Amino acid sequence: MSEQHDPPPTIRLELLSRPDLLAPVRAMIVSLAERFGFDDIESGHLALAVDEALANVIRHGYESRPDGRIWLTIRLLDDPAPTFRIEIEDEGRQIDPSQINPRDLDEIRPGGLGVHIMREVTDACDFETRSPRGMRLVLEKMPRRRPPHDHRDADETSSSPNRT
Amino acid sequence: MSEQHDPPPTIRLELLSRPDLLAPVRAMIVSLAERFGFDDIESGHLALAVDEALANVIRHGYESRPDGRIWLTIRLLDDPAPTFRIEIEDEGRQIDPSQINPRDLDEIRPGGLGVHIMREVTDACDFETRSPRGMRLVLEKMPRRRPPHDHRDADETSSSPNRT
Amino acid sequence: MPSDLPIDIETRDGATIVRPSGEVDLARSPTLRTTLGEVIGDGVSRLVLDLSQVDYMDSSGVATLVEALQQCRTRQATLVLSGLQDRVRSVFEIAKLDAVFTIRPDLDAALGD
Amino acid sequence: MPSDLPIDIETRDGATIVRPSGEVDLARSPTLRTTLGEVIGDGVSRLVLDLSQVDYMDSSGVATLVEALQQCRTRQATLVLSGLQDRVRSVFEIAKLDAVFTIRPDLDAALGD
Ligand SMILES: Nc1ncnc2c1ncn2[C@@H]1O[C@H](COP(=O)(O)OP(=O)(O)O)[C@@H](O)[C@H]1O
Ligand SMILES: Nc1ncnc2c1ncn2[C@@H]1O[C@H](COP(=O)(O)OP(=O)(O)O)[C@@H](O)[C@H]1O
Repeated sequence: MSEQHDPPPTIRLELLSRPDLLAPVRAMIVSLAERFGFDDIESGHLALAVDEALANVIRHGYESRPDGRIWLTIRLLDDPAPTFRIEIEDEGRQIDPSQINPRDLDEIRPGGLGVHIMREVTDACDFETRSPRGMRLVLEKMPRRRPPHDHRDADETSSSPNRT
Repeated sequence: MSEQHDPPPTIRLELLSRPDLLAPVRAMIVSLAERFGFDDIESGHLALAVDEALANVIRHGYESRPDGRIWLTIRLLDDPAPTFRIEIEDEGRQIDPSQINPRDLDEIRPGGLGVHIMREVTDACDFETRSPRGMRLVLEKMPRRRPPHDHRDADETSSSPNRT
Repeated sequence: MPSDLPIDIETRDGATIVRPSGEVDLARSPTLRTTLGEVIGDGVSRLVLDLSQVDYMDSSGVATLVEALQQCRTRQATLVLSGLQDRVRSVFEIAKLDAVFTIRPDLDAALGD
Repeated sequence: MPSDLPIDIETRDGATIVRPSGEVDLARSPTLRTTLGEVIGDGVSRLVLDLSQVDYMDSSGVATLVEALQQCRTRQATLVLSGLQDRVRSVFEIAKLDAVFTIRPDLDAALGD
């Protein structure tokens, strides 16, 4: 995942692993997404994906310690289509990306929903380990309307960078 | 302005000098300030001060070029009183801090209001030059209610770090 | 920082109505979890969770409600959700839980069942 | 990125009413400036700026209005501001411009003068 050809980040954020910072980050993302042409629902979904990702870093990466550091790098890409790309990096516990999978939703139990939600509301959601510590997650989302639920099955999937 | 005794930043932001990023930054500040115990008006004033500061960096520091970098470092301090401290740094044009002064408001003309507004809605607003380039501005604000207009003349001024 | 989620509790028509306001996320769902645990532990037979004042909910909020549903089922109490705003309903749909919970458009419908 | 500030323009009771919506900041005040320049240039005699839909204004917005006021004075037109939300009014007060502009609580009061 080389960054050689990427434009400079539009906004880069460094924050502590504190749950009370999730709401301020969501507020920023929603405002940015609306200015970038996302409608209300899409902006809300992008903020939800970032919230779930940060909550997982706080709970799993840092085991709920409030002094871990998290980096968010937000880029507004234009090529080939207008796309929001958000990288989320931490220095916490690592996990093999192939082990991060949504659970079977037919089983009714609390928890295990975050990754499923993130995948459902974005166009790409890719985990990798960082060296020497921590995880990197890349989320991508394009502004466009799609019917709820079936945007993954429609024609457009072929051009989507999603690799679930 | 040594940072030796400061706690780590709660949030650090790096952004491009683009006017369309002002609204997302304001949204983040308002949400953060409300969670820190500021009322609506105080949160709005803190966001206004940051907006005016960033607008000045964009217009004066970077002469409206959209590719300059700006850093915002936000700390929630507890000592001696709960205080929001926001540092705003750039690599743009420098100006002697003693030359940054609010103009006489009796003269009715567009412009020249930003610094006056920033001073009016914060408890501290201090400019300094950075080495080798750019400016640093430190804004501080404490959550408390004060009567409008006269908070600078009241008793509390003695304990306020304002140095206008 | 105050992380409190304001929660109203009211009894009406034999039901206990719990009404949280604001954003139910990782910072605030623990408050809701504690309140629901207490109300259910008190032996309520019919619990209505009025979500009309909740503007945002993430999976930590949804997990809290799934836990409450399971506690209610164990105790043979009923749990009804009412007044979900669109963005909150959307999270239940994505989690495929919209058919698992009993969801009513508003408080009157929830009480009238 | 769209930086557009939606602006309605309407003529009523011999006045031209200009009604921007949203946040008037450095990104958006240029749009308001252009619109006001055009309306004033068209030779309006009475201009009402309905700010009821404006949730936020910074000094770039205030500067735009001061410029419009000066243009109106030069052309012997009147400019009235109406419907200011509290946080917008507060910026005028801080800038000590609340006594310089003619400010009315709502559109009816502004048209009734
Ligand atoms: N940032 C992360 N660091 C380490 N492990 C993670 C991270 N994000 C997710 N995981 C792993 O993926 C699993 C599934 O996450 P999720 O779907 O959000 O459900 P939950 O967090 O409720 O278990 C987690 O249980 C955890 O093992
Ligand atoms: N970040 C900055 N970099 C360089 N000069 C600045 C900066 N901020 C303010 N100034 C100087 O201070 C003056 C007063 O600023 P302000 O009160 O905001 O009014 P205005 O920007 O409309 O002139 C500016 O004209 C400019 O010369």
